[in-house]
Amino acid sequence: MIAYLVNLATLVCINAILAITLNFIMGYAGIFSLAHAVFFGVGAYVAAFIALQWTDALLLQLPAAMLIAGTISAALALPALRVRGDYFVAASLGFQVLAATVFSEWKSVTGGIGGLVGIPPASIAGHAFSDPVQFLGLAGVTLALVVVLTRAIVRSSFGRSLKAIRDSESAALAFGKNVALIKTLSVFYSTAVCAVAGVLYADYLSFINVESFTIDASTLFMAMVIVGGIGTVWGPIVGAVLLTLLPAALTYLPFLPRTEIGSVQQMVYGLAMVLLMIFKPDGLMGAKRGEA
Amino acid sequence: MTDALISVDNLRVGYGGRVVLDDISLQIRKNEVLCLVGHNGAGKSTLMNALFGVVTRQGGEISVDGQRLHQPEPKKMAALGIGLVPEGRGIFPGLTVDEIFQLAMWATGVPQRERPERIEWVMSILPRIKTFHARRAGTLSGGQQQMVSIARALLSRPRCLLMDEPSIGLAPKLFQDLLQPIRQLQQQLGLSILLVEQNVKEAFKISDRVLVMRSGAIIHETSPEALADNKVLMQFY
Amino acid sequence: MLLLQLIINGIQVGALYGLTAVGFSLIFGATKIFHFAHGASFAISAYVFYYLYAVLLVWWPFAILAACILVVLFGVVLDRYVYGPIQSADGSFFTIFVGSFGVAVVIQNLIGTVFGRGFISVPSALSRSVETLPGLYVAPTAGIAVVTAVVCFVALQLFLGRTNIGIALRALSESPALVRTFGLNPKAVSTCAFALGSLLVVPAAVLTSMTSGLNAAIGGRVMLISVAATIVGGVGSLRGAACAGLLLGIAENLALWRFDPQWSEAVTFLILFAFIVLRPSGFFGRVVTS
Amino acid sequence: MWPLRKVAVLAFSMLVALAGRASAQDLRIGAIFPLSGANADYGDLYMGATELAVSHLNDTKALGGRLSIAYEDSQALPQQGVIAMNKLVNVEKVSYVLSAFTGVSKAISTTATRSRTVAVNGGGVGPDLAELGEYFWNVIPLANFEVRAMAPYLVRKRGLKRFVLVYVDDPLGQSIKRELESSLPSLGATLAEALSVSSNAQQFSGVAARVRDAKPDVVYIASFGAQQSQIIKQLRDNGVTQQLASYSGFAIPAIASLPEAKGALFTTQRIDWNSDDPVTRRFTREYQARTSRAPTAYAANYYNAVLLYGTLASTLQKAGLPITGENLLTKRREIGAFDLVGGRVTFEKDGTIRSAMQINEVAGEPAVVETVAVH
Amino acid sequence: MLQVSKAPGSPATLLEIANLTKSFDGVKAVEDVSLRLREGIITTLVGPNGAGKTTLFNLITGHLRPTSGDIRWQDESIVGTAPWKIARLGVARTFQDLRLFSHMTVFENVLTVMEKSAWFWQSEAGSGAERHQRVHEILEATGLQHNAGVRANDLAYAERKFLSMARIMATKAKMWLLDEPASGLDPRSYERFVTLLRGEVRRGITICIIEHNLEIVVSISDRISFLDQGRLLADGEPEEILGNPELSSIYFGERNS
Repeated sequence: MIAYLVNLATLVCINAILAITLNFIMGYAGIFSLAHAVFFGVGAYVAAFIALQWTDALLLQLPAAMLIAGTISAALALPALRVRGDYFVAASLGFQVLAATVFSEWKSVTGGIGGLVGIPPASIAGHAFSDPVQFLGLAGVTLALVVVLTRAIVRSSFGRSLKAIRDSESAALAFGKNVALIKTLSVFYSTAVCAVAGVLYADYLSFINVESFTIDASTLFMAMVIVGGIGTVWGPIVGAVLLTLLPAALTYLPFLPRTEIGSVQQMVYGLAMVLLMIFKPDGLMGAKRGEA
Repeated sequence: MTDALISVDNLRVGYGGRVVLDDISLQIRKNEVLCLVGHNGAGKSTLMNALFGVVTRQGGEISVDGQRLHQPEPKKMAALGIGLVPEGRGIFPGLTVDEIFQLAMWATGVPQRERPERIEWVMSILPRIKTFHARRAGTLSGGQQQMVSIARALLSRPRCLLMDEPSIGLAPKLFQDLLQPIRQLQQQLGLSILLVEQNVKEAFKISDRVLVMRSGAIIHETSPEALADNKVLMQFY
Repeated sequence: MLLLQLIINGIQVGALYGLTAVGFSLIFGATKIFHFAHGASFAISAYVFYYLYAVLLVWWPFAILAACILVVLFGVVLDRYVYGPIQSADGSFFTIFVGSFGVAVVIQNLIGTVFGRGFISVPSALSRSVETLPGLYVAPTAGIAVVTAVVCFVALQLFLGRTNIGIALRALSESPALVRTFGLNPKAVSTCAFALGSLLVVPAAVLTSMTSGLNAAIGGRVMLISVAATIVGGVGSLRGAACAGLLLGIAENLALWRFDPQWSEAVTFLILFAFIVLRPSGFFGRVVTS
Repeated sequence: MWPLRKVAVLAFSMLVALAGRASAQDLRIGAIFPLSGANADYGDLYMGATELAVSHLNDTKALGGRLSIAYEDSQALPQQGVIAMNKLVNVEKVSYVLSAFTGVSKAISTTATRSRTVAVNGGGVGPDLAELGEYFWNVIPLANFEVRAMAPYLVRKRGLKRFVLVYVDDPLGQSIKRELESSLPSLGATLAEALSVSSNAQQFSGVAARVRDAKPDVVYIASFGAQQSQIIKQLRDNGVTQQLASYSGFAIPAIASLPEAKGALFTTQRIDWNSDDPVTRRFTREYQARTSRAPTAYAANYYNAVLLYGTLASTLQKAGLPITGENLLTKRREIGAFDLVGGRVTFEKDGTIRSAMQINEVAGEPAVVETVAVH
Repeated sequence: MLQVSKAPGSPATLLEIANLTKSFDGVKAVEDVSLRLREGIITTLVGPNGAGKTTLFNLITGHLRPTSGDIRWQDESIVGTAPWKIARLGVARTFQDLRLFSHMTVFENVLTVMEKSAWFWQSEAGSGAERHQRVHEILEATGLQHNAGVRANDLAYAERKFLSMARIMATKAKMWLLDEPASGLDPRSYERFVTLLRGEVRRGITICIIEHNLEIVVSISDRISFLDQGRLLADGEPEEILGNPELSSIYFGERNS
């Protein structure tokens, strides 16, 4: 049982990092991306590729994954600078579908639909994190670092600039904010840290394939942020915890027919999204707001 | 007052906790032009929209012909003989003038068989519309658009017109050209008009009575002549 | 001949994409609601038709009629009880999008639970193609699809141009506030948009149930195509949505000429992505750059 | 606060569920099947067979306690499979897990090896399943055997020389493509075209045009579940009249009842449903009675997988050994041959059974048209 | 163009607009406007609604690109320069609809315009404490010191207008473009506003202001530019413009006719 909880806790940590980074661009930069799973995938594939081809050294996988994901984030920053709102959502959607196709087709790197099997556990300075409890420690520490770093950025002058752009882009421009650069950097940060979650994921599960990085995953991450509360500190974490535990919890409900658990789980979170948007659009942790 | 067409008592309107109109009382009398002046943000447009039921009031009473209205709604107000010429153009740029008229008559429930006759009547009042009635409203000049907007309001054969800043975006000359017909129309049809206007000097020329608004309240009621002489009040716009 | 065949396939597929996209575009243009559950409407009407026609053996016009009624009901209920409350409470595009997305997820799984997640198709001789030219196979459904699409589109244009409700719909897309000033209830007009837009998925749903068949997840794909076509065509332009739907159908099939079939979906989204980055206003749309 | 309360409720429900666990001598094995999603058809099929096997084992009281199966839903997705596998290994503490689908099986194999849990596949046929370590067993002959049986039959018996392959680009599809590429030339046949489709594609009219354009004698389809039906229907609708062929993926009711699939050929392992041996007879009779379906190779495989566990576990119990993955593996190697549905089977070194193949034709219900010996 | 006065050469020209035209779909919002904004004085743009005053501001700050013509800041053309760069050159503005950073606090609203950091660190010299000190000074000057922690959205109307001013005061801009900054203010707030503005002008800020209120126009303008229908009708000293019967008839209506 402990081992099972450790397993869930590790997944919660990874999902929380994803939700926090997505919240960073959604809540503070106003960039509503449906392509977050792409960067999660890039991180995972880079880590897996490096681990399988060269080394299991985490401290080498991390910067490589972050850099590559950050570079690819230009594909998201580009439409983010051009369009907003529904258009950007659609653009990110398009990007997500394209990327998923590449993930499943570029077999020499990603292993296609079959994925990459037998990824060795990550190691730091020769110490391999093969014990699940140790890995949970690693994931927990990483999550803590991400929380602290993201909070620091949100509260820094950069974070203020970001929020200023979200609230009024034209006013931010008029007060000398380099909107294009700030948006690009925020997307870079978000995706690079998102890739960290991908690295942890690949090293932890020791198997990855494209199914984990599709539009379904992107929407799940988005649901985490929304359920928890966009633009709040604890919202994404709460969302990640709830939505990660939901499927696990549902399997314990004795009255559900086995064949319907997947559906019920999906329906529960679909319904939760609808009801939340009607009754509490700011999410569970969202502050009471005045007029919009 | 017996000759009040519309009376408003203690009207209150607010958005999200912010009070926009506070305790407004006024009367629009039969056959008068009442001019409402005040700064941007004083609440003139909100008052008009509240009167017409576009904006929901939070308190107070609105009566027409002495009958209290439970909840004013644009359609009901039109049926009671009140027309709104809204701020801006009050036209749909993508629709033709004919379509705008058709939509307006349908929306206010003018019976099908009366519609051609109404249009004819309006065209006889504003004959210039005949020259551009098939065009898309967005392609018309500002003055023409304003004319369409007024004509549209007239289609419901109102006894009272609420006009919100008809001068916006019009060349002053055009505005002058517009005001005289409005005055004639008013006299000819026995209309009441509530006119919100920034261009007070022009507006005063056709006004019978003036209300001055500031910060959501009516602070002064006077005649146009008296106001023009009142230096203290004049400086507020 | 392969090329010609692919183009004809593309036209058939594209005609149906166009119709669905026009429905979405109509709703989006008039109400500004990003109706992500439009795909769910498609799935609902298709499954209702399937169930009545192929399982209960109801006469086909009745089956189609029932599909129409249910899908309109779905759209109207959604507008009234989901989007309406969201709009009056918050109303940001994103909140509506998420709510709509949730509805789509629920419907997809509901259909899966009720009708099963397997493949379903309505047996019909109409989908069986015949060799019209040597090597060129065309099914009656292709003709029906094109004719239906053209008829629906022309009827829609006439409706929007000639009827009071049609004019009101166009007016709503320009200014909801002014619609209210005119004495109409914008919510009622918006409900009409939902009814009409939802109705437009029925022909495509019925034809798809005969040609490529259905599964519970079909709504998602339909939705993606509709979004892509709406944006490529230009938001607010029904003509654009129709043309773009056709273009995407043809492009998807033409991609087969030189590429592996598994890339054909990517082609759609490549076009979408390129349009958003290079020409966000689409073919005929208004300028939307920030 | 609402979220906290919700978490508390969830935690409580977990504890309640845990408290209700069965007593110690009862036996539990795991199963990771696609119970929802597009491939739920298969899970349904497998479950019918495993439940039957459990009731048979419990009826005979061959085991010290009652046997039960903990089912987990993989949705045929690798990630879900890994999560399910972790749960089965860590929470349910099972030593024997039934697995299905090539992708899922590959994904869980690492956990199987690391935790020394036996994973048994009775449905996935990707040839790489043979190489997933000693704890990964296959009670189904893999696809390379299927192609090796089908290709010569089509070429020699039917005289079909030009092949076109429509395949999902996953490990299974790729291995079938490799197998065709390597085996056809030696038979004097050619693989004229191989068209890969994405696993969620639904439109195949264009693919049909490409297929026709390649002028095949036979079209080999390597896909899954619902998509197979869509491919068949759209190929037939769009003027592809040639012979269709496939692997054991066609052995599902949905294909049998699809009018367009009539006449298609597919391979399965050889099972003589009319055999006299008691195991097969009992299975055939009761499976039909219970599910009102004709038995299929898949059903037999998963039935066999459970039966295999029963045999191994009861042997271990008699020897007084704990039932662990390690011991199960040792015992399987010791015993070597087992009496299962379809007759006596033996395992290859790599943990895969060796079996004769048969070629079936879809004709309302599958009809056997040919049996092919192991080679 | 109606030439009211010969340009007096005294103060240096900070910003020069030459033959500027901007058309939207063929409609000319600004047509052939040439104008000099001189250092250290207040220039008022007057004219009826829709005369193109705000469009002119948007052209200067780079939010819109002119169809033709030139804008020169200290003799350098700034046409085509990004708005944020123009802002850093020293042109700051307010908006008619304020465009406050509505979900941020009053304090943050002011603080963020002092910060130029686009990178994750603060690139400007000066310590955080100094900046905080400066923000407090500005909030005090604008009477917002008690609202420092309030979100801009939750402020009353007049307070929002002052926040808009506080924001522009926090910049180091030489020139302020103010779009109807006093409209809708009650008399007391309005007094405070005029005092504030006068103080800033004394500090050497060059101001261009769009204003309808005749009182303000008369009391603060050093020069008045009169726009109508996108064209500059007149440009000169207040007495000249206000004394011109033709102009005042356009804007203020004919007197006694």
